[in-house]
Amino acid sequence: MRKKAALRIIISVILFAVIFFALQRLLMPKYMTESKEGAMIQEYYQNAGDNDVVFITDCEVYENFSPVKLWNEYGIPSIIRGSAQQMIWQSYYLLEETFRYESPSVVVFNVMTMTYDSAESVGDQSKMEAYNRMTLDGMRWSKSKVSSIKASMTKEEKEKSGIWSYIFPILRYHDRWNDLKEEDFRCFFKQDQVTDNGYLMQVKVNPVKDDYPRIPLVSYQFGDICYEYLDKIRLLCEEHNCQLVLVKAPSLSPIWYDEYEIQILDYANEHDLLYINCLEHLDEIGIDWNQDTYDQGLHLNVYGAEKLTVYFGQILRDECLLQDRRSDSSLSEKWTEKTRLYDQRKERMEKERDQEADIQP
Amino acid sequence: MESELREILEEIRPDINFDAETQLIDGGILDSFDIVTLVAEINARLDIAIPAEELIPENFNSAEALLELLERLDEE
Amino acid sequence: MSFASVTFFVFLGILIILYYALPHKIQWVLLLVASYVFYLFAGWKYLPFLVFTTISTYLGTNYISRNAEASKAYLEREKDHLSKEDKKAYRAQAKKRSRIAMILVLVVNIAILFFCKALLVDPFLSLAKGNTSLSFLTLGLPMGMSFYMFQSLGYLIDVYRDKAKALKNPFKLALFVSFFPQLVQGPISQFTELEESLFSEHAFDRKQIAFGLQRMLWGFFKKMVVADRIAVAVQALQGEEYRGFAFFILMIFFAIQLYADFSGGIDIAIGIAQVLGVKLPENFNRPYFSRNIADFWRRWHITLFQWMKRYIFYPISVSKPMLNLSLKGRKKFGRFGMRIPVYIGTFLTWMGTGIWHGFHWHFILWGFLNCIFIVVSEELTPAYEKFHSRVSFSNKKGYDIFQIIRTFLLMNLIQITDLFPRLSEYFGKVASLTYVFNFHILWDGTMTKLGLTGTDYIILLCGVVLMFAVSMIQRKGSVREQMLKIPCVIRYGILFIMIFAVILLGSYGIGYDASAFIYNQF
Amino acid sequence: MKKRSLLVFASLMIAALLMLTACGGSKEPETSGDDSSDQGGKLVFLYKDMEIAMKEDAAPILEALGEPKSYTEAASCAFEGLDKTYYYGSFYLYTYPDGEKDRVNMVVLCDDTLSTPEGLAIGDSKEKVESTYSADGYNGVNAYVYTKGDCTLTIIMENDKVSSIQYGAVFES
Repeated sequence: MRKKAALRIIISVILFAVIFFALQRLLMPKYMTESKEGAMIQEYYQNAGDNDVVFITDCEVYENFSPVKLWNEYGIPSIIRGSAQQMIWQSYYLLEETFRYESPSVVVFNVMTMTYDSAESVGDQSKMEAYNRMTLDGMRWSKSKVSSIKASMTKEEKEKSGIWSYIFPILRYHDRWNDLKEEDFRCFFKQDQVTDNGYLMQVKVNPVKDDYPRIPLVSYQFGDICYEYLDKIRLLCEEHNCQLVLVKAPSLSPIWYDEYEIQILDYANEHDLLYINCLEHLDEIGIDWNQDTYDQGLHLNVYGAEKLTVYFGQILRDECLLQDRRSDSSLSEKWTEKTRLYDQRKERMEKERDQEADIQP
Repeated sequence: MESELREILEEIRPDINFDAETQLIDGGILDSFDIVTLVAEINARLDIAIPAEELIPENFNSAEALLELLERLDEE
Repeated sequence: MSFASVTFFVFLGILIILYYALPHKIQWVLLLVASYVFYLFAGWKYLPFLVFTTISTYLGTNYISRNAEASKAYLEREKDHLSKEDKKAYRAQAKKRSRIAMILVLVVNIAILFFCKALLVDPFLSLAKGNTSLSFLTLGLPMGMSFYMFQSLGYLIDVYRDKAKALKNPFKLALFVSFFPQLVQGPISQFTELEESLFSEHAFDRKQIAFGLQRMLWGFFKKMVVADRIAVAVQALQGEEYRGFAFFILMIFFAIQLYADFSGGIDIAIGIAQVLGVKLPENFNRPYFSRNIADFWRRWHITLFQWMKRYIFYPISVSKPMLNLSLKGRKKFGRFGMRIPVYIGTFLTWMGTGIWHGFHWHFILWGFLNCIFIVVSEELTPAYEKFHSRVSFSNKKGYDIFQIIRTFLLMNLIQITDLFPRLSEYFGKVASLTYVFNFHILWDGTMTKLGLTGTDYIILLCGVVLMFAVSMIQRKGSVREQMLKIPCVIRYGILFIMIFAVILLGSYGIGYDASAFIYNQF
Repeated sequence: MKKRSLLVFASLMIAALLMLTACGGSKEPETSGDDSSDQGGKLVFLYKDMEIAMKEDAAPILEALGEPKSYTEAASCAFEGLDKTYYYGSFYLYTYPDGEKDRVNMVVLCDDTLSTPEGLAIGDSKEKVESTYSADGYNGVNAYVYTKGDCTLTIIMENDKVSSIQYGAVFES
């Protein structure tokens, strides 16, 4: 009798767990068609290992640098660990995690991130929470993830559910049952790759129209917390024998003020870091604002990104002394496949774009 | 005393058979209004003051219990 | 730490394991530690108040009981030497000392309670901040203070009345005061009722634990799926523009919210205690099936109104001055005059309860309305009875249902005052019931602008039907006992469905963006 | 003996009460200082007698303002909807998306042809700022910041002269 009761409890616990985790998996957003940025972090694990360059931070890297192009031009294997509105502490913990999967020689950090020093700099709190989810949910469990969650949670998140809703994401997504899509079922077990080694491709063309206003700010000083984490990132790189390169991507907005530039130059000088402000090399890169941007100069499209990558690869080769590794056959094989997918994606997206253009007058 | 108590009870709730009921409070037959009226009436006619602490179900569940209470209070 | 949080479940899980794994002798100690941990999770700020109430109650009760014992011993020793008058005088004197001690502790604690309530949960403050706190649902604030205070003060009075013995162990008293399941929304236990199960040892009892968990589950369902969901519409419907029939809908919705939230919270509290082998008193007895207002108050928030009756209404209405007043009134006005104490007692009790809800006119109005309705219905009883003895109803059941609906609507009219701190607004809306007949809001899309979608309404409907069904089943005794009779596969199926209903349909967390909607309203 | 212990007990209680009220009393400013941002009144920008308040629906305002001199838009990472900037020669109007609607996010005055409804314009002195608004808003470095309800008015100073006047929406944090 007792045995029977115990058996009943065990079976129901197992059954409960199965249903619970299945529902949880089903309800978590898959980010396959909308907000693809949400899928990027978890995609990393399939492409991790043996990358010489790791790009961190947000859309100013993941839409502006193309690892596939970098490989094909210079034989430098690279990956982007980007996510939407990545805060600097998130970049740090992602990097910390990355060093457990591979040992890159160069880490590229985009300095615009220095201006996001708190939840307020994102403005809308609900967006902030959504960005947190997109950056954090995809991470595998590790000390880095826990630390990143703790550093990232908004006040509301802390009050409402705290870290539990990251441990059991169903607590966050429980009411998505009402708007489940086909992709939630299709990608239940395995998600599609939405990026090419972290690069989120855009093919549309939307030229720059007017200048972006340079509104004076009360303060141009980067936050203490940003400096704190930039130091941490620098030390982490030193510890792993890795060169930290600072870069300002060629995005016209948000405005990169001169006051920002001075602070970064000071920092780079003080710590002997390589810093490239792409905004000052637009002509060398060959950016044509009528052709190379998909959103009026905020981010590059694939044509611009490839130009920038060619330019930047040169620096990686000449200044960071990265080797051409195309002679490595297993690596080469891997990248040939990536290139194939990349070209396929490009072709498909261009076709879609052209079709769309035909429909709209 | 007993007969007078009976009289009072019947005046307040003529619809109840006080000999049979043993759940006047727990059964929700007498409400708090009835009890206070009862206390006032007993005070008026029998000159016995029932203090608030004695207003507990055990003392009011039956006519018998109530009588016991009155006898006890009368002695003190 | 809210009951509806993972942290709480982890806390409860650890507690249960320790509770039944460690020697059963220390179970009550564990409960005490757990209660303080629970309390500390809410912040250390209120801890001094809890400790103070505990210590003052301890000192008070022990002083009273030592004083009583000493005087008894003295009388026993000297019984041959003292005259009857001397004894009586001595006894009176001893009682007086006890009374001073009791009143002292009472006054100090009540002063603290009012002080904290006025300062920390003043309705004006919360209004200014834009979040109209549902004051009937936040009675326990700040931090369960009202409930633990009522409980300890009741105990103090019981000791004074010699109905309970003073606890010699201060830590046991500390547990009685702080027992965590009842800290949030009650119920308010009476010492003599709780003592036995709180301090005794409890063996691991699978059935009790399962029943406790099931009760919690039902509470979570009511609270999270029904109450928290409908709350959005209740909030929206308070807007200026919703009058007439919309106000009627608000009353119904508020009634649902209030009951689901409050009784759900109590279910959770009783369930937690049951898991730990402690029996808490029931606080609701299907109140919306009451026949009249007085009946309603015997079935709604039972423990509070028992408390009010025991420690406020009775002492006032049978006090010496009242009885004298009654005697005089009887001579002058007959039966009605005799009942003056009852009315004064009722009036003061309701006013007190109203003021305790918050220092605001609409609570005083609430107390006043309750008082009026109860007194009027009491006075009309003989007339009703006369009427019934002449006209016999062929349809008894129909009349019952009529009474139930009438009481329900009347109660809604009273309870809804909670939402309208501005009395003019309340009266305006009530008046609009008689001349604004905007029934079209049911189908013209107004209902979907309240922050609830069609799906939400379907869920709510299912929830309310389920609550109704459970009430009906309850009439035949414990629902959980009856569930034991059905095959175990079905029973487990039902429980699983309920658990996942709470997880999926509950309105909690950030996803459920009620605040954004409410924000748009203002 | 009895009396004395009662006395001791009583004084204990009273002492404890005093202690509690004292410690409770010190909490007072904490609770009352909470709603300082809501002291009645509003901060709004007036342009040709048209009120432009933060978080308002931008559509009717834009319609009344007519064709802007220039226009830019920016998508936020990963979200639908665009932050839009309209330039009208003497001021910028920023909007942010909120579901279907665009709402006013910021108004920035660009030259001294415009002034705030209270009469402050670019180029005015520090004293004028303090007499028009108050000295309380000074951030200690280079700006005056005033928040009322949904709006923050930021006045940036350069060489003791007003160099920029900005109205911005306040988002709850």
